Amino acid sequence: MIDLSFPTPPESQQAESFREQVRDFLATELAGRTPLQRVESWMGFDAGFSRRLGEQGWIGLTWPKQYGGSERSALERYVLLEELLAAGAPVAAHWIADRQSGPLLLRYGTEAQKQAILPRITRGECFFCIGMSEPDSGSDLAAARTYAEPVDDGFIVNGTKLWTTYGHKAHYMVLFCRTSRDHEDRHGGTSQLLIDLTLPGITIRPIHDLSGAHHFNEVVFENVQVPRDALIGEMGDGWNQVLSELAFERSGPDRFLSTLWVLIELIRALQGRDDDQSRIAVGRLAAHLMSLRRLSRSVAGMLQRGENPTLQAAIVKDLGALLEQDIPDIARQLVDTGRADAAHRDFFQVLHYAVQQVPAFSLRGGTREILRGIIARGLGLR
Amino acid sequence: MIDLSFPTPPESQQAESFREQVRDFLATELAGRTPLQRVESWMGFDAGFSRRLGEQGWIGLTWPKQYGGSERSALERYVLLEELLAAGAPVAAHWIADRQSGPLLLRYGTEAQKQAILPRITRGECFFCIGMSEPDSGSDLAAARTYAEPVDDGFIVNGTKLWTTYGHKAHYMVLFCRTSRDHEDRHGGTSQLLIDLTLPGITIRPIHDLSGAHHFNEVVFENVQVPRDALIGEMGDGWNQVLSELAFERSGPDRFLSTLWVLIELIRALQGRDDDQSRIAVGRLAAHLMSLRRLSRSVAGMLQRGENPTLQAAIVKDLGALLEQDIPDIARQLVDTGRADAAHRDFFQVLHYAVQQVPAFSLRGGTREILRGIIARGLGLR
Amino acid sequence: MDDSRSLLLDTAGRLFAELRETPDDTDAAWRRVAGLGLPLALVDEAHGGFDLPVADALAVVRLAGQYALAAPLGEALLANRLLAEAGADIAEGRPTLAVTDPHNPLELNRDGDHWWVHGRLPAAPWVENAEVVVTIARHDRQNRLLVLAPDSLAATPGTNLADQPRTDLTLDLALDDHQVRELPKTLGPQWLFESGALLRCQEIAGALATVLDMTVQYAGERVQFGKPIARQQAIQQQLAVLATQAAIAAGAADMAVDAFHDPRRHALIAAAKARCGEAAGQALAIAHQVHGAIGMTREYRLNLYSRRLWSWRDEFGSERYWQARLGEQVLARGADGLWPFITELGSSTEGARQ
Amino acid sequence: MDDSRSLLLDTAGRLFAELRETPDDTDAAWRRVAGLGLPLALVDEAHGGFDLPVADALAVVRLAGQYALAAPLGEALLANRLLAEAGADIAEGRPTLAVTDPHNPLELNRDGDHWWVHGRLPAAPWVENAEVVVTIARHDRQNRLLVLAPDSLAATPGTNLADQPRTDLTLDLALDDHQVRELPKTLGPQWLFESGALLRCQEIAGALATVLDMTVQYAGERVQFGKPIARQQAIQQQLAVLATQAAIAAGAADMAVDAFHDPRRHALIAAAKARCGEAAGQALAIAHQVHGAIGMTREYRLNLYSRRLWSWRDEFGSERYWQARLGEQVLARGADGLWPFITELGSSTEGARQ
Repeated sequence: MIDLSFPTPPESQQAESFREQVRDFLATELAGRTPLQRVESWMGFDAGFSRRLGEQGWIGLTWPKQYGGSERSALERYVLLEELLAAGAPVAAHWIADRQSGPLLLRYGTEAQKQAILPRITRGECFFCIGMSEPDSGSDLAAARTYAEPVDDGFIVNGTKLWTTYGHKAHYMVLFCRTSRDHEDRHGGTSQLLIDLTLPGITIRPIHDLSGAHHFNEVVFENVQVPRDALIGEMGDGWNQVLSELAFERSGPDRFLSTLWVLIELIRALQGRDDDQSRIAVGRLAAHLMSLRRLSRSVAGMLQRGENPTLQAAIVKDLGALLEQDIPDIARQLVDTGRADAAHRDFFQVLHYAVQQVPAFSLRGGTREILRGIIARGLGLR
Repeated sequence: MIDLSFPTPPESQQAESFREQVRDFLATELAGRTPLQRVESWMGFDAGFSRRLGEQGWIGLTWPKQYGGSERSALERYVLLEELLAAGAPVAAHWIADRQSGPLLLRYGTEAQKQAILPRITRGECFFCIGMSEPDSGSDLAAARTYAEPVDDGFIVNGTKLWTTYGHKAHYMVLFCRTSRDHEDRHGGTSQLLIDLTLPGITIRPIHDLSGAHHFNEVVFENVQVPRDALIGEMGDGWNQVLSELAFERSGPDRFLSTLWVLIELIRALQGRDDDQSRIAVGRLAAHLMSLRRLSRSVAGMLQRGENPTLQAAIVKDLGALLEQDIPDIARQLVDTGRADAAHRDFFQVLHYAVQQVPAFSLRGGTREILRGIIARGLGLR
Repeated sequence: MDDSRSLLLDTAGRLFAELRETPDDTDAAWRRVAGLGLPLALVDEAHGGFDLPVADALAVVRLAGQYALAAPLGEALLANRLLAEAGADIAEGRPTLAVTDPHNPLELNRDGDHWWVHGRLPAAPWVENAEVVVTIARHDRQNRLLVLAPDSLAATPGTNLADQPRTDLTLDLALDDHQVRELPKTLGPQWLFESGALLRCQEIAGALATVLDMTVQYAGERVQFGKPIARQQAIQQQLAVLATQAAIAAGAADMAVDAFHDPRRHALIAAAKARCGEAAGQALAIAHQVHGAIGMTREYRLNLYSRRLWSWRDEFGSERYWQARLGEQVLARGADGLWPFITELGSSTEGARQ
Repeated sequence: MDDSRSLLLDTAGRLFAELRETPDDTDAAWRRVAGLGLPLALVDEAHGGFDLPVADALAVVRLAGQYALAAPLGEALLANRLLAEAGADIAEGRPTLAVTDPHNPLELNRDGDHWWVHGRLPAAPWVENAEVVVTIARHDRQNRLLVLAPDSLAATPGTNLADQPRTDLTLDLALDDHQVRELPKTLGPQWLFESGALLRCQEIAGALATVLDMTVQYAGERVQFGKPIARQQAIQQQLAVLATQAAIAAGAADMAVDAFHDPRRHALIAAAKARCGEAAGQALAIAHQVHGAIGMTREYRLNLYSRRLWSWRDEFGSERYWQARLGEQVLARGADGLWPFITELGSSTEGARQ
């Protein structure tokens, strides 16, 4: 029998009362934000909001207190994340530091790196970006060419990174690069470096997305001198470090709540209608959301217990991207989009934003084909 | 630019007045047939109906008069076929002879074969089946193993054919088989034979489908002695003969009308309701049907002009199977299938029949993956 | 999973696997299942039952779906539970249940020292194999369990697509007091309908696990163009999607278990039945696409699962039915109520109770 | 295709290909297109036009979609045609058109020797680039062409997702007789709305041909894991589906051409706009999936086509709108009327007339 089990997600009274606390905070903090701002979801950037979240102790929520963390449970962190996303809070400033870079440093970083960086992250003062994709390496990460040449006092970095989210507002980048000329060793020849983005030789250029927004950047390194202590973990361990992060990245609430605000505004636009089409469509989406949230919380429990739910996480992300993409499509079938009714202005704004964003949802964090390949591997097919 | 052009389909006043004639005939002939009988579409077998159709001169409609045909245009034939299908006429008895085997004999058969067989087909007295698939060759036709060993006075046939539609009621089979022991020559070593199914050594066993119906058979050949004059066309030409038939098989109205009667009964079940969901769903299906019929008629025009629209025919079949499969799925979302209302008995019968049949629609005549492979080849991708 | 649960599932699984060899022999299946006492799993000990946690009992129902058990274990579990709740004798024989649309429940009338009931119980499962049929009616705003003898009822036999007996019952009966029993407030016609849906969720999840298994296995064995079709990327991608549908059905079915005892969380069952039904349709489309023609035959085992899944998604409320019920509740809560609605339903602060 | 048509399409195609190099320069595009006389294609010779067959003129509009022409050729073609039909002077400058929901047309009133019109024309295309705006109003059951000067109108400028100008116009005007012209009975507000939809069908079909082309080309060039992604079976299968969507959109757009002159066949436009809109959504989802991140950037050419297609599917009636209109007609004909309805619409016994 193929083992696809998703154990019962953990429950705790404490996490549920924390939920109320988060909601109260967000109700005040986000009052007045428009639906269009909220649908930006984790792409919304607001340094002030991140700082105030840090003041609550809600960045690095599970981290050790010695590095500024709050030592709360992974379950409470899950609740915090989903409440932030569901409220459409502008979390982009601290998002990557909190979700990826901080945990990476906690696990692999030197004591000096941890002490220097983590407390600043938790205060909402230090933002990160990830230097992963390159012009000729998208899904094929191991094809990265950016080369950090080991020299006496550190590295000389040359290369180009693409799709660097909020690179233009970040303080640091975690750079995935080659540290060996041996191109046969596609995996072992890679490392990760902690890059101060103010170093000379770094040029950050905007990449505008379909809607004209500037989230992404091209980051070019030209003979950038990076000190030796920027190395994260061991030389040549880059590939393993990246792999171990992926399950964390794939199954969280950010993987199925990105268009929740389209559904919320859809429900608002449908108020007063009393028809089967609305009921059935909204009920169907709610059923999808509830079921998927169950699986996502189950994976969170497995991660918390230190298990390695690669297969389950890929399933959550694949279903999540489908749901996020379905929501605007279904919304279009419920409200006549041909005549942008002033009464539904918020709905149309949110919808049009989403239409231009959703194609990315089955690309980011592993394309649909890659994810399904991972699932197929989990089924023993490859 | 990729050439995906579907030229304007031919129109003729004559074909449209022939349509009226066919409708009048069918109105009388099919009166009293239930929706459940009609949704069988081209799987419905009624030898009497086929004989009466033959009396009208409507089997072998385009064939030369010398072989019993009516020498009417391909366009009139298209009209006849779609009217038969749309009315849910039981055409299975003569269908394969009319659509595949007759045209094959016309093109490749000997004069003796034509004279012996074709007039009987046109009278609705001679039914055919096709011996193509085998236990270990489904989509991979060239893997067929049935071997017709050439001997002095003909062939000795051994092997097993599967999925032989109405083999148990047919008079003849067109058998695709190997006539060479050289298995390296996957294509050249094949031929087609005209098999009289009363020959000794042939055993026909039923294969029941999901719904328990008996359409398919396993046909086993054990040392069957077949005369030399059963060969169709040249020795070793089997593969080419089969290929040249495929476009004809892929784009006709039988490739998108199979569940028309589900839509018809759905519309009946929706009478009296006045809701957007019904209007939108029915309108959507009608739009699909109308557009696809346009493409199918266009391909018919290309075939009539002797062109080779392999790519276009594959597109029609792929879209057609999707539509045929969509119809019951969408119908289920419109009528509460949890309580089989007596008022909608016909609808539920037709729906349940279709639910059990539609999985086959993206398998028969080339699986969906094979078809899309053909389209990809047409796009220059392989 | 604790030890008693895994022991239970092991035992049941071994039995069901053995019974799979004779898939048409309902009598044999019933005898063996009853022999293990499984139909009494949800009955309290005072009534001779085992008082298992609901989650464990439903896990056995899921196994029954997975192994295509030929007997109506789920229906019997619920029927016995109701008999016990109403203080009636547990049926020695084979109990089953019948439901009405909960929006249109059976009405009971009192006439002298008799009860009268009049109405229809459509597509009641397994009546022809049962010795007792239970259903819930309403009288004076109270829930009453009706304990009926099948041969006292006007019955039109039938089957679902999977040839499982489904009988339309017409009730126009006088009943004695011992046939009409009081039930707790929470156990009304709606609860019964939802509990039926909960059973079908488990069975669908179980059956889809098998469909996934057999399809992956078939793809690994079937050779075309010189290699197993499982080596084709297009097939792998489809099997991955099949796995996602099996997984979400299992997750939805798990989620619904929490609602068995908690009327505030009944919307979980609506969501689960809708989602399981949808998963069944999508998964079967892929399973048949991968299997090719063999999957369409009556002889091949996929057929049994296909016809059950197609039937089960319609029974106790189709996707359309439950989506509409759930959508009604979501729309009533309004736009700003959506997220609180979802989190309240999803979080039990007390854990799953029995 | 006859010679004059292929000459026309060759000439237009060469021009549009050249103009594609400056995709933001509407003025230049307009000048060059007008220089070839293309906006007069549907005007009769008496009014200085070319009186092309409708199918040919619309084929040029499709080319404009294919090459992402920066000027509103389709709108101008229709506007000029209407001016000619109404016996008015053809606009030397740039005409455009505006529509209302045909169920709620503009009403004209006569007051002394003036006309009064009051109402809204939402999202009128290209008004800011136009010198004349035409629309159709109703007066006393007659159709009247209104010939309006853009600067006389209260205008709220805006754009669609593709940054094409779409202006909300508010009308509260007195008009002279020369601004209010009689039109034939068949050319009413509904005809205008449908003709707008017909234009968008052609543009969608044209744009999808390019999207298919660029996606196939990209897949052949983009190397991952050591080979072009076009060699992956999963990508090939997706590109095949993209091709089917491009093909059906083209077929639907072709089909709709037949309806231009034949009020009995207007349902063809409903079907075509609904089908083209759906194809656009499905095709773009695949195009972006194959392109990956590069397709999401403003700089890459797919972006231009994506935003136009997403806008066009909504304009002159979304899928929902036209499906509902078509469904209404189908349901009104009843179950046994379905097939006759489809065959009547699909067969012109006279062939496509001009």
